[in-house]
Order: sequence, then C-alpha cells, then structure tokens
Amino acid sequence: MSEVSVMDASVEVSKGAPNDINDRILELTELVISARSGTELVPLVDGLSLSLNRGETLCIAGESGSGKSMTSLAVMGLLPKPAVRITGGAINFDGRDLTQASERHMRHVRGNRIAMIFQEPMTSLNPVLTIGRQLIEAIQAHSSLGNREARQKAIEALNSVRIPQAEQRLKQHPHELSGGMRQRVMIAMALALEPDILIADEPTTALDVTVQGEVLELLRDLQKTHGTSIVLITHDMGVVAEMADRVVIMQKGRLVEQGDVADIFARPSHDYTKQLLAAVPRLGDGMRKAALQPTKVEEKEVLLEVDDLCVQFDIKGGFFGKTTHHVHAVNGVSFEIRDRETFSLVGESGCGKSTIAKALTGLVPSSGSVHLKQTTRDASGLVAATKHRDIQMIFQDPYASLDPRMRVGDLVSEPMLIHKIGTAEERKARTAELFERVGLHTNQMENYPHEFSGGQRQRICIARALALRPKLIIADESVAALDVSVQARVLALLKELQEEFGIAYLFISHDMAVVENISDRVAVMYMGQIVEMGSREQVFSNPQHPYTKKLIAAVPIPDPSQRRQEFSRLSDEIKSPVYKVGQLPHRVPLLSLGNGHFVSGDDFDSVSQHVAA
Amino acid sequence: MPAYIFRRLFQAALILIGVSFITFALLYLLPADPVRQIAGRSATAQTVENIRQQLGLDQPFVVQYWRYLTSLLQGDLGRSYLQKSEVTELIAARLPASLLLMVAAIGCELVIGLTMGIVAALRRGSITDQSLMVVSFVGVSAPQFVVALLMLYFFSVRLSWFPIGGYGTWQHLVLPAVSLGIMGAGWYSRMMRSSMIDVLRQDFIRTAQAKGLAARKILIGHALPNAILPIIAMIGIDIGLFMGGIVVIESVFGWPGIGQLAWQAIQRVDIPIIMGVTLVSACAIVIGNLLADMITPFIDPRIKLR
Amino acid sequence: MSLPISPDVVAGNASSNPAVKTVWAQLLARPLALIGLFFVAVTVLGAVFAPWLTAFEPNEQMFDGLSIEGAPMPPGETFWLGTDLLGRDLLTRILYGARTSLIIGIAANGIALIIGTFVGVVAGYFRGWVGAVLMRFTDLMMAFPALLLAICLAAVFSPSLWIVAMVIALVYWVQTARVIFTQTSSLAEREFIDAERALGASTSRILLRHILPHLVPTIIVWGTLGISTTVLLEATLSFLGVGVQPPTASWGNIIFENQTYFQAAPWLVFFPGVAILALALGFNLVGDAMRDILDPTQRGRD
Amino acid sequence: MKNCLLNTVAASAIAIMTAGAPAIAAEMLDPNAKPGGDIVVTYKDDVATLDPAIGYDWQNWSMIKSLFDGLMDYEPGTTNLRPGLAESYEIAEDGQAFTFKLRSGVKFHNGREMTAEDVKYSLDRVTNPATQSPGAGFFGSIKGYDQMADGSATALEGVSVVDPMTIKIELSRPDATFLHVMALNFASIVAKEAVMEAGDDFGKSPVGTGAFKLEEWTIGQKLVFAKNADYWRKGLPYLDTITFEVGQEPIVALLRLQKGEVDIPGDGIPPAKFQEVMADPEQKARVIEGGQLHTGYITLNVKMPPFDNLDVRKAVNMAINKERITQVINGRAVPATQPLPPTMPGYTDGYDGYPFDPDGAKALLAKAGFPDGFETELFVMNTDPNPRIAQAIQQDLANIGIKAAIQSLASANVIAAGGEEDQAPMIWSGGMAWIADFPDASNFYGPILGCDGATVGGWNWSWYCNEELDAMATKADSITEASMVDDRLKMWSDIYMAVMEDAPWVPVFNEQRFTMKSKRMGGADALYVDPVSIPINYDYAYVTE
Repeated sequence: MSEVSVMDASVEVSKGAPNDINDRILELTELVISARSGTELVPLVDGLSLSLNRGETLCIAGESGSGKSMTSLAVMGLLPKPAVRITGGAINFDGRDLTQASERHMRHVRGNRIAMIFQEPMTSLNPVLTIGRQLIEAIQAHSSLGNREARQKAIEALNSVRIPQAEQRLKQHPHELSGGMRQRVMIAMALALEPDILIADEPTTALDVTVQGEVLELLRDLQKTHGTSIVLITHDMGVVAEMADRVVIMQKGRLVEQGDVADIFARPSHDYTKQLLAAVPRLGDGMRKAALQPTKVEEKEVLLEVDDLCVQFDIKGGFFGKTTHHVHAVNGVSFEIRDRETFSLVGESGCGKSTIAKALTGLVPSSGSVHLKQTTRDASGLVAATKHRDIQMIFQDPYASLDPRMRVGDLVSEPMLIHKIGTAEERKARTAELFERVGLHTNQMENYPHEFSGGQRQRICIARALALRPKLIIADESVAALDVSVQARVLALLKELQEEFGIAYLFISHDMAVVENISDRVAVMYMGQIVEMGSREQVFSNPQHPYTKKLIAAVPIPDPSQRRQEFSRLSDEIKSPVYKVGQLPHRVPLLSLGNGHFVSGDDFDSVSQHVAA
Repeated sequence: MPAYIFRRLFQAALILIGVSFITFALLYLLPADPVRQIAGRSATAQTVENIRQQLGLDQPFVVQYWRYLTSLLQGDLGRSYLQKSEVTELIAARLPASLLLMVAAIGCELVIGLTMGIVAALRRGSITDQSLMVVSFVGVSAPQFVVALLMLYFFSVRLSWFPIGGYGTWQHLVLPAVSLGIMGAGWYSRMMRSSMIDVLRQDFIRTAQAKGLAARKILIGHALPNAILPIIAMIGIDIGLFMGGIVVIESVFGWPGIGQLAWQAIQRVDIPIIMGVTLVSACAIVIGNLLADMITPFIDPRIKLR
Repeated sequence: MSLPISPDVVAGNASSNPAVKTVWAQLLARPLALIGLFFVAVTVLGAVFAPWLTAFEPNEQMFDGLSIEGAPMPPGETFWLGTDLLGRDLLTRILYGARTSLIIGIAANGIALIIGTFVGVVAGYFRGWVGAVLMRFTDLMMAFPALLLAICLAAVFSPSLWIVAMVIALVYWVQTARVIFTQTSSLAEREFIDAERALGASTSRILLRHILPHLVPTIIVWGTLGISTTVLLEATLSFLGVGVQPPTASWGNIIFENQTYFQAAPWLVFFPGVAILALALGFNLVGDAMRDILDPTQRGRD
Repeated sequence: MKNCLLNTVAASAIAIMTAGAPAIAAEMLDPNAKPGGDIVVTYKDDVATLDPAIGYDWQNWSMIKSLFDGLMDYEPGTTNLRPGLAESYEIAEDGQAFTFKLRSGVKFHNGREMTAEDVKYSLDRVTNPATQSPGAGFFGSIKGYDQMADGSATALEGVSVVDPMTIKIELSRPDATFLHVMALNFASIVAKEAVMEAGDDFGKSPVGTGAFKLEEWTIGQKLVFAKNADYWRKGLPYLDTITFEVGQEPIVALLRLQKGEVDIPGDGIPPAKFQEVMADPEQKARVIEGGQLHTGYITLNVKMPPFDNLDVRKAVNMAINKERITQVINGRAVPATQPLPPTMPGYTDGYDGYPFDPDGAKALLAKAGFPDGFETELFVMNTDPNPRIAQAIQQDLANIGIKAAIQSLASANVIAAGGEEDQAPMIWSGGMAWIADFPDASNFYGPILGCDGATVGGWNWSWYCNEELDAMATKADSITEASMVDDRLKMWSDIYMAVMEDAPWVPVFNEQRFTMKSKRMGGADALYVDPVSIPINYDYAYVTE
C-alpha cells in the first residue's frame, strides 16, 4: 500500500502549493489558435490560460470541437500549419515562450522535454518500421548514445511499460501487436527520455475497457516513479475522475471551468460542467431509476427467438487458396427477445456481438434458426422481404450508414419505396411525420447527410428504421460515436420511441454503463459465445462469471471519491476465435441459476485454453 | 513465400496461355496469308500448298493452336517464317537492347518523377509545386514519338549533343531512355506528390515529429518508405506501357530491340515472331508485377504474400 | 429538441455533393484548369469551325504547295504553317485533324468507359465466380502489351475511323475497369451499402441508385483524363501507319507522313506535335481539376 | 522477299554504260585498285538469311552473291552474262539441253573442292519443296521439276552428272532465259556437307565458293564478311573485310556517312536528306545515279466492275498526273509509259503511253456510263512514301470524279487482298513493286500479267488474262537461237504494247537509283549501280586509302 501514500502525497503537493512559481512547469496565457477558412480566421481555441505543475496530472476535458487536442498540438508546435496556427498568447515552458521558439529549439523540446502520445495507437506508429527502430530513433534523436546503449535503453523502456519479451518485440512491426500493446509502445517511446511533461491525447479512447484500465494504471505508475507531469486530454469523465489532480473543462475553444478534481465533481459551478456530468452514464443509475418507477410485472410475449446461431468466416491459404482456418465469430448463441424489451449484447471488440446483428439482418450467412413471431428464417441465410420490414438496424456510424449522395428525405422514405408501401404523397407525409417525431425539422428533408451533426444523423437513421414500423430495432453501437450529452439525448429518444411504438431493441454495446442504463436484459459475450445472460439486476448486481465481473470492475467511475487503486488485469490479450478447419471450438454450456439468469459452466480461462493458435 | 511464388508463377503461366490464345486467334483472323509471303511470287500453287502443309497451316485453328501451345510449353517459340531463324534466337539477340532501354527508362522515370513529386509535396501550394505539376502534365500529355522527334531535332540535329540514333554507347541511350521515360516521370511525380502528401498527414508522422526527429530524417526514414509503396506497384504495371512504347521509340531512334523486331514482323505477318514478342512482353509484364508484389512486403511488413 | 451543428463536423466533411454549378465555378477558379479549358476550347472550336477558319481544303494538293524539287513550303504568308510533302496546307490539315482526334477520343473513350464501368461494377460488387472470372480476364488483358495489341487489332481490321476508335476502346477499357473495380469493391464494403441491404433493397437498386452515383465523379474524371490518353493512342497508331486512313487528316498520321523530314522541314512535326500535346494537356488539366473537385478522397491535396 | 521490301531505293538494275566507264572484264583487274581495307555498310532491316536457296531480300541478295557463286554470272556493273563456276557451256540444237564444264580447283570455304555432284545437289535442293525456296519456280523449265514440286521425286530428272567436272541439264521446253536463271542466287552452288551439318540454320552459317566468307554474325546488330584468300578469281576481292551494320535508320546512316563512319548507306539516300545532299556539290559528287529495272504501277482489277470496262481503265490511265507524282518523290524517278523500264531490252521506244488528259478521261468515263464517276478503293502498303503517292493518285482520280478510298495496310495484307479476285479494285504497287530478278523482258510478264498469275494467291493483281498474249509469250521464250534475239525482243515489245491496249495497269514511274559512297571508296561508278548487286558489287569494290 506504499504506492497509495505516494499517490496521496502528490495530490497533496499540488493542493498545497498550487501557485508556487517554481513548481509551475508549463503555462499557457491567453492562447488563441485560429484556423483559416477562406479569408477569415476562425478561432478554435480562444484565450485559453492554464498552468501545469510539476508532478501533477491535469485533465483537459470536453466534448468534440472544444479545442482540447489543438491545445496539445500547439504546445508541441505541431499544429497543421499553415491552415491552423497560433494567433495570440504565449506558451511558457522552462522559461521560454514556445510560440516564439525556433524549430531547432522545438525539436529539442519535443520528445526530450515534452512527450506526447496520441489517441489512435493503430495509426500512430509507422507501419513499415520495427518497434525497435522507432524507439531507438527517438532515443538517439536526443542523446549521443551508440546503437547498443540505445537498444539497451529501448529494452528498459519496454520493460518499464510491462511489455513481456521486450527484446523480441524490438524486431516486430506495429501490426503484429494488439492495440493495447501498441499504446504501451507509444508510452515507452514517450517516456524513454524521461520528459518533464507527458501529453496524452485520449490515450485510451480506442481501447477496450479492460485494456483501458491497464493503460491508465500504467500511466499512474510511471508518474509515480518518474515524477512526470501529465496532461491528459479526454472526453470521458470516468477517466477524469480516475486520473486527474486538477481538471480543466473546455467548451467550444474556451475554458469554462477549472479546479481540483474533487471540487469539480462535487460542486460543478458552470452550467456546462453540470450538464456534462449529468449526461455521463453511471453504473447503477439504471437500477436506481428502475427502483424509482417499478416495472410492470406483466409477462411479455417472445418476439424473437434465436437458437444455436453460428457464423463462421473462412481464412484461405496454401497453394490453391483453400480454406485453412475458420473464424468462429459467433458460436452457438441462443437467446430470446420479448415484445417491447431492450435486450443488450455486451462485450469487447471481436467478441462477435456485431456479427450477430449482421446475421439477423442477413448481411452475413449464418446457421441456426431465428424465429420472429410467426415468421421463421431458414438456416441457409435467405431472408424473406417481410423480415426486413420487421427487423431494422441502426449502425454505429450514422454518417457511414447514410448514402452521402442522397437527400435525407429520400433516405428516410427509401425503405417504404423498396417495400412498395403507399403512394409518393403518402410516403412524403410519413417521412415528414417521422422527421418531426425524431426531433428534426421537415424543412431539412432536402439536405444531405453531411450537413447534419452526428446526433442529428443518428436521428435520421432512427427515423429511417422507424419508417417500416418494425417490431425490432437492432442498435449496433449506435451511440458509441456520440458525445456524452448527445448520447444521453439519443438514448432518451430511443426510450420514448419504445414506449410510443412498442418496439423491442437489440442493443449492442461495449459500454457497460450505457447498457446498465437502458437494458431490461443483458447478455455478456466472449469469443463468440454468451458467457452470462440475465436481467439487468441479475447481471450487474450479482455477476457470476469472472469475465462479467472483470468488465464491470474495469469501468472507470466518474467519481473521484471512488477512485480505484488497482485495476483488474487480464492475464493476456483477448484472443480471436480462429480454429483450423475440422477443429471445432469448445462450446461452453449455459447453466441456469433460476429466474432467467444463466452463466457458462466453465470459467473463461478454460475457453481461452481451447483456442487454437 | 515459396508457395506464394509458386502459385503466382502458376497463375502467370495461365495468363500467358490466355495471352497466347488471344494473340493466336487474332493472327489467325488476320486477312493475310503467311504462306504466300514465304513462297514468293514465283511459286506455283503446288509449292504454296506444300509449304502450307509443312507448316501445318492447313490444319484447323484448334489443331494449330494446340501444336503451338505444346511446343511453347517445351520452350519452343517456333521458327520465323521470313527471317528463317529460331524466334528464341532472334528475341534473345534483341532483348538485351530492349531491356537496357527499359531499365534506363525506368531509372529516368524514377529519378525525375520521384524527385519532382517529393519536392512538390514538400512545397505544396507554392509556385514551385504548381510549375512542377504543369511540367509533369506536359510529360504525361506528350506523345512519345513527338517527344522523341523533338528531342532528336533539338539535341542531336541542332545542338549535336547526342548521336541521332543507333546503339552502343551511353550517349546513344540518353535520348531514347528519356523519351520513353518522360511520360512515366510525369505520372510518377503526380503519384509521388499525392502519396507523399497523404503520408505526411498520417498520425505516425506526427508521432515522429513529436519525438523531435529532424525533418530530413522524417522525410527519408518515415515518409518515403510509406509513400513509395503505390509507386512500386505502378512500376510493375508500367512495364506493359513500356512494351508498347519501345515499338515507337525503337522505330524513331533505330534502337535494335524487340520493338523493331515486332514492328517488322507485324508488317510481314511473321506470325511466330509476333507471337514470340507478344509472349515475351506479356511475360515481362507478369514478372514485373510479380516482382513488384514481392518487393512490397520487404518495405511494408503488413502485406503478407498469400 | 434540435442540436447545434458543431463546427468541426461541418468543416471536416465539407461538401462531397457539389451541384453542377459549383463544379463549373470551382473549375473556373483554378488557373491550371482554365489553361486546360482554353486548350480544349481552342481545339474544339478549331475542329467545329475548320471550314470557316481556312481558305483551303484539307486534302487539296496544291501546285504552289511544293517547290520545283518537290520540297514542302515553310510557314509563310500564304501557308501560315507551311505545307506538307504533298503540297497541302498544314494549318488546314491540323484543323481538320482535330476533328478526327476529337471524334476518336470521345468515341473510343466512351465505349471504353461503358465496358470498363460495367465490368468494374459487376466484378467489384459480385464477389463470387462472376467477379473472379471478370477480374481474371481483366488481369489477362493487363498482361497484354497494350500498344502491341492495338497494332495487331488495327492490322486485322482495315482501319477506318470507327475501327480505330473500337480498337482503342478494346485496349483502354481495362484501365477503367480496374479503377472502377477498386472503387466499387471499397464502396461495397461501406456501411451504407450494408444498411441498404439490411433494408432489403434489391441488387439492381443498390447498384443503380447507390453505387453508380458514387462512381459518377470517377467516371467523369476518367472520362476527361481518358480522352487525352485515347487521343495519344490514336496519334501513336497513326504514327505507326495503322491508324486512320489517308487522306483523312489526323495529327498522328500528319507526323507519320512527314517524320523523316523532321530535319529538312521541322514544322511538319513540330506543329502537329504541339497540337497533340496541347489537347492532351488540356484534357489532363481539366480532368485533374475535376478530380480535385469531384473526388472527396483526393480533396485538399492542393 | 525481295520484291516486298523495297523502299525508294531498289533492286537489281541494268547498268547504264555511262561514257568513259570501262567495262570490267572478269579477268581484267582494275589497275588502280589496291588490295586491303575494311568498309562499313549499313542497313535498316535485319538480314534474314544467307541461304542462297531462300534469301530473297534485296539486302541479302548481294551478300549471297559475294558468298556464293553460280554456274553463270554477270560482268560487274553490267547485265552481260558471263560464265561463273562453269568454265564453258554448250547448248543443244533444240535449245533444251545445256552442258556445263566446271572450273577445276574451285574450293568451298571449308576447303573442299567443288564438283558436279555439288551442282546437282544444289539444284535438287532448291527445287525440293522441303527447302521452301521462294525461287523454286524459276527452275520450272528443267525436266522433272513438276515431279519435284509435287513431291513424287527427290532429285531433278533433268540434271545429271556427266563426270566430276561436267554437268548436263535437260529442259522440258525451250527457255530463252535459262542462262539468266543459272545466274540467279537460287542457282548458287552450296556444299552438301555444310548444309547437312547446319540443317535449317544453313542460312546462319553459309558455306559457298564466293569471294567472301561469313566471319561473324551478331543477330540484330552486325555481320562481318572476310576475304576468301582462296578465291578462284585470282586477285579478288580487294577488300579484307566488309562490316554490315543492321538496324540503322537511313537518316542515321547518312549522317554517319557524312561523318566518315560509314562507307555505303545500304538503304540509299533518305528522301528527307535528298535535297540537302544534292544541293552540296561535294556530296553530290559522291552520288551515283543509275536506272533500275523497276516500274511502279497501279493495278486495275479487270474482274471487278467498273474496271472490267476498258474505257474506265483507259480513263484512269489518262487521269494520272505522273509528273506531279514524280515531283512528290523529289524527282527520283521518271514517268513510265509501259510495263517495261526503259533500260530493259524489249522496251518500246517512241511509245508515249496514255497522255495526261483529265478532260479526255472524263469523256471516256461518260462514254463508259460513269459521267459522275464512281466510288472505289485503292490499296497501298503503309510505309512512306507509298501512302503519300496513293494520295496523289487519289486526288488525280477525284479530278475525273472517281472517289477512291485509300486502304493503307501492311504489305502482307495488301498482297493477300491482291491475290483474291474480288478484294482490291486498285493497288498501288509501291514497296511491293516488280523489280526484275534478271534482266530479261519476260521477267515482267508471267506472274504479274500472265494468266498463271491470275489465280488465288497469285501476283497478277489486275487479274488480267489474255490467252493470246500468253501463247505469244511462250513462243517468244522458246526462241533460244542467238541470231534471233532481236526477233524475240520485238515479240515481247508487241506483247507489252498489246497489254497497254487493254490497260490493266497504269504504269506510273520508273524509279532511279541513287547510291552514295564515302570519299575513300574507289572503283568505277558502274559498280555502285550494279544491276544485280545492291548497293554495290562487293567483289570489285576497293578503298583508296
């Protein structure tokens, strides 16, 4: 528990002497960053002043477009010039104004004094160079170390970010590592030269929740050992609560509020901060709300029954391109969804939850049977046209799922056209009605998708899904890409529509908090199989499967008072369900715990053990 | 990797057979009788028939093609009707000249094209960039024979810097190689420019900058290997264009390569030579593409050869 | 309940659906495109108004068009660009040659685009054996040395204007097919196509209403760039003597007839050569500008 | 094929005995000649083969002449026959049997002595269909030829070895041209064992008795001939080596000549350079002009309407402005009036041919029922300057209302079209034009105007067949008596005049030959316009430095 005390100490230091000039390592004063748009200069960051103390973790939080990333790039001198540049203010670091510094000086600062890690570990490493080369290069850029010493130092850096078999990793290329590993490499690279400041721009956003926890913990540990100041940029209030000493809240390029993390969470003063915190879904909220308005205990009719659904993809290889391996993306999944119910599939990336959605809408061939109230789909994957009318889907990325070359009005009425419903006038009227219902103006019908914001686009997708009055809507990560405040409003809309039209939802998400908030029943997936299934209360209040427990434990809680000292750690990266042809994956039977609560008999380690390389 | 190469070669063989079939069929349709060309004007009808029989040209198309294919698979390209030599020998004698020209032209393309492209990408939006792109467009738009004739006029006739034509020394090589390469250089400079601009805005370039690397190091160490990938694939495809281009360039400069051979053969319907040159060209294209595909994984480890 | 449009969203996805008017406006705003349009316009006007622009007939072999020794006349007062080896006015032949080049450029390129788009779309969307067969055939065609094939084809069919156009189309469609194929297969992977399929839209609807409109910019761009390629190909065929039949003037065959005189009468090669260059350059510049304007993936590169 | 490949400069021609040029007798060596020296000759096209039974290009024609010898030969620079490997010959009374006495001590390049067996083998070989000789048809008058041709015999019945130094050749019919045939390359004597050894590749490793032997051959680049020290004509050749560089554009060759790197540009003076050269007195002095046995003509297919109408054919003859066409090719030809070139024995002097008279032509057309002309096609080979000449012809035809579309095709396609009865109404012969194989009037008739040629795949592209004239031609060629030579020529003159009456051709021009040489080349001008050796007679050429 000694680590805890160090942690507390650092918090105290920052609390104790927040204005000590000697401790202030970085200071932004009245910073203005502008983008050139035609002949005009549009400010992206407007008059931002903030400071960073030695050894402190400063979180800059805010939704997209708040200018938080631009701020970090400005500090590094990496703004995409000449389109975007600093038009006012100063960045003081180590006694110099970086806005005036020469490129030579900036090069010295970068990596050596201020290091940065980025959101996308997948694209932030050069794909054609080995990890070793990229690490050693960073080390040699700022030191006169020879190849051998630099290599040694690189290995040490990898060890310090807990990458096993560091020496072999040096020879690997980025694509051979998982996302979490890559982000660790990025951190190793950033910390190898022991910089004064580490700027981490959304370092965990692209990672699965369990991996996110590990990376956050790693950052915390490293700060403790090196005393690095960290600027953590994030939109996730959970991460803020977990990590920050001080918080800066930004909105539309302006600082709206800053202060000690506990104060901000406990006593937000600005409206926007309040709004932001209110919108954050928290584990337990759903049950709390449910407790307030007790559910009707009526037994609902089964709408959709999925039995033994399997989806497999081929991996081809060998001389004649024969199939050598199968990916058993979905492996014998069975569940049922009742009328007007929200059923959630939750799990980390690659667990097969989205594949289920595709199988149900006929986008990928599958086996097993699917019954939808009277209609039965055969296992060959042929879907009758009526089926499409009853099941609609809302995709993760509302922009990608709308044809950018069609007007949104046409997009919404298209399902009716495809299924030859009504006359042109009737369709038009219904489209207008749908627009109004999802909170859009009918005069926007002539616009194109790109003219809408993310939340509006998702509303268009919802209107489109509603056009055929379906019985079931599959929402595949439908709110994952939205800012929290927008997310909250879209979720509210979905709930309203459910009441009004009597729709059932199959809600697919990786976000445990969101799932906890909106679901009636929940199934947890791991490697193509359901490992636990039950009502929301059963799964969240009384998780039985270790994987479920781990998922719940990994969710950052947006409350600094509940900060965890240690995150659960998975023994290894999640494997993908690839098997050689002829080899069948191990099926884990579900055992009933009564009251519709099921859990897989084996624990997941035994599942892992059955995975072929 | 060996399995991959093996499979690709197998595919290549299939493609070559396809090419041979189409070419053979086209030549079969050609409204000219090779036998009459061989027999000459003094030949009696009897002689013509005899020759036709000896060459098997009296057989139905399928039989003729089958005969050609089987000997082709044994590496025999047949005998020229009019040159009275083994086609293999004729091509072998002229191939080095064509290959030399082609390699020089590719070199020309790469040196001119890549340099222009990189400079333009780094100075994008500037006057330099604009003028380089206009130059590259002129290169792309100029027909090879016009470039060749104009260069011949200015550099050889007017300035006497280079010989007017012929084969032998490096001076002979310069104008043909430049004329052949200039179109590709135009394309490459444009491709390199956009590829470079693309790469320069990738996240990993930002990472490299954030590490504090020098601009030159980032350009050469990080951006170039990534930006060059689409170019490599292009070189493979380019060989096809070259194979057409050498017919023109060799005819203008009197370069003793297979382009000349092909042109002479087409004029006289010397079918075995036309077939041979077409197949050799197709072979070059297929091998060029294969090589390009095989080089790529060394530069981009993400690409696995399956 | 309406949401504000956040500025970065709008800026980040700037219009990928420009109306026709704005394409023109954008085209006219680019200096390079203007130069290109100028060259194209000059050629087109020259071709259309050829009879009014010159006092001579294109095929008229004039007695005063040759010296006593049979040498062509250099550029001068009567014959602005000189005469050719048969004593015909070069300017007149270049003007009429523009007709040939444009007709072939447009016809050949049009046919190639139709074949290429069809093959590319079908192969790109249908992954099964249909796509495989079509793409293998395209591979096969790619392995052909294009010009050699064109020469062979031109030798098989006695080359009239339309045959030359057909030959060029037969050679050139492969490139288009490749590009359309790549584009279609990446489009087919896009989520909105999945969304359409999930809605139960028929294949023909997806292809015609959703895939094809997205290909239009590519087709326009390739169409424009392709004209320059086909004009060059025609010139090359004519240069080798297997193109358009004399006495129909084509820029390529003007050079073909006169090439050996490039020393004695350089204008005979220079002027038609520059004409080909200018037309190809014009279409290339316009095409490139169109790509910048129409193709969202290329946006912002300049 | 010799006749397919000719460009502007062409093949075997009869010598013009220019005043002052000495007739070079075989035994008489040029007193000014110095032995030794090496020269460079260039060609654009590849040399196909040096097999005398097969080679029929105009490049390899003269090369083969230097590598091989036949029983008969021509005096250098002339068309006068002289004995070659035959020391002497006797002709039987009926003119149907020739007995040749061979020279003794003549050695092949491989050192073996030549005998009558070799002569027989060579003649059997060239007439054997397996050899695929394009010249086999020339030996049609030898007894037993038909059996060779249909494959029923493997040796010529008419050729017999009397003794090792004597060979007798019997004919199946009298043939006035037979001695010329024996002077053709096809009748060259080859060494049997060398043929056996090399097989199909004999053309790449030729072994003959000629003045030079092949020393080196780099395909597509160059050939080197070296002096045959054992040559039976003592004192010859003068030159040590001749290097033939191939793949050289005529323009390049000429520039190299001007620089002194090349001695003889094999393809002649390129049209584009012609005026420049002729305008410079120094260069002009090195140009040697001569006639050649060539006629450029338009065939009018008498089987295809409206050319089946004599008036139409006459009208076309009157419509062509030959002067203008000559001007278009820089005056390197003279307008032709009849099939035979002026230097050919049998040429009809004083015949002016059809006049250039567009109005008369129009009237004739109207008379034939085409007052407004008609549409037709003109086939032409697609290498410069032929499409240009075709356009000049096209314009002349247009003047009298005939709209001729030009079909500019590869030579093979034109030849194929001409060989069909209903394909090509008009063909301009340029590039494929008839050049005599040997200097005899008969050589312009058989395959190109006679009934024999008017078959599918034949070379009589006008499909003109006049039985009467055929009979007359046969009769003329049966005249072998030396005393009746003039009568024979008169008969041929009459035949060609009769042909002109029927107008199946439009004779357009007779090309002149222009050879250029480097400063150091010596020898009489006649050697440079040698009718049978193009560009020069290598055996007698020498260098002055």
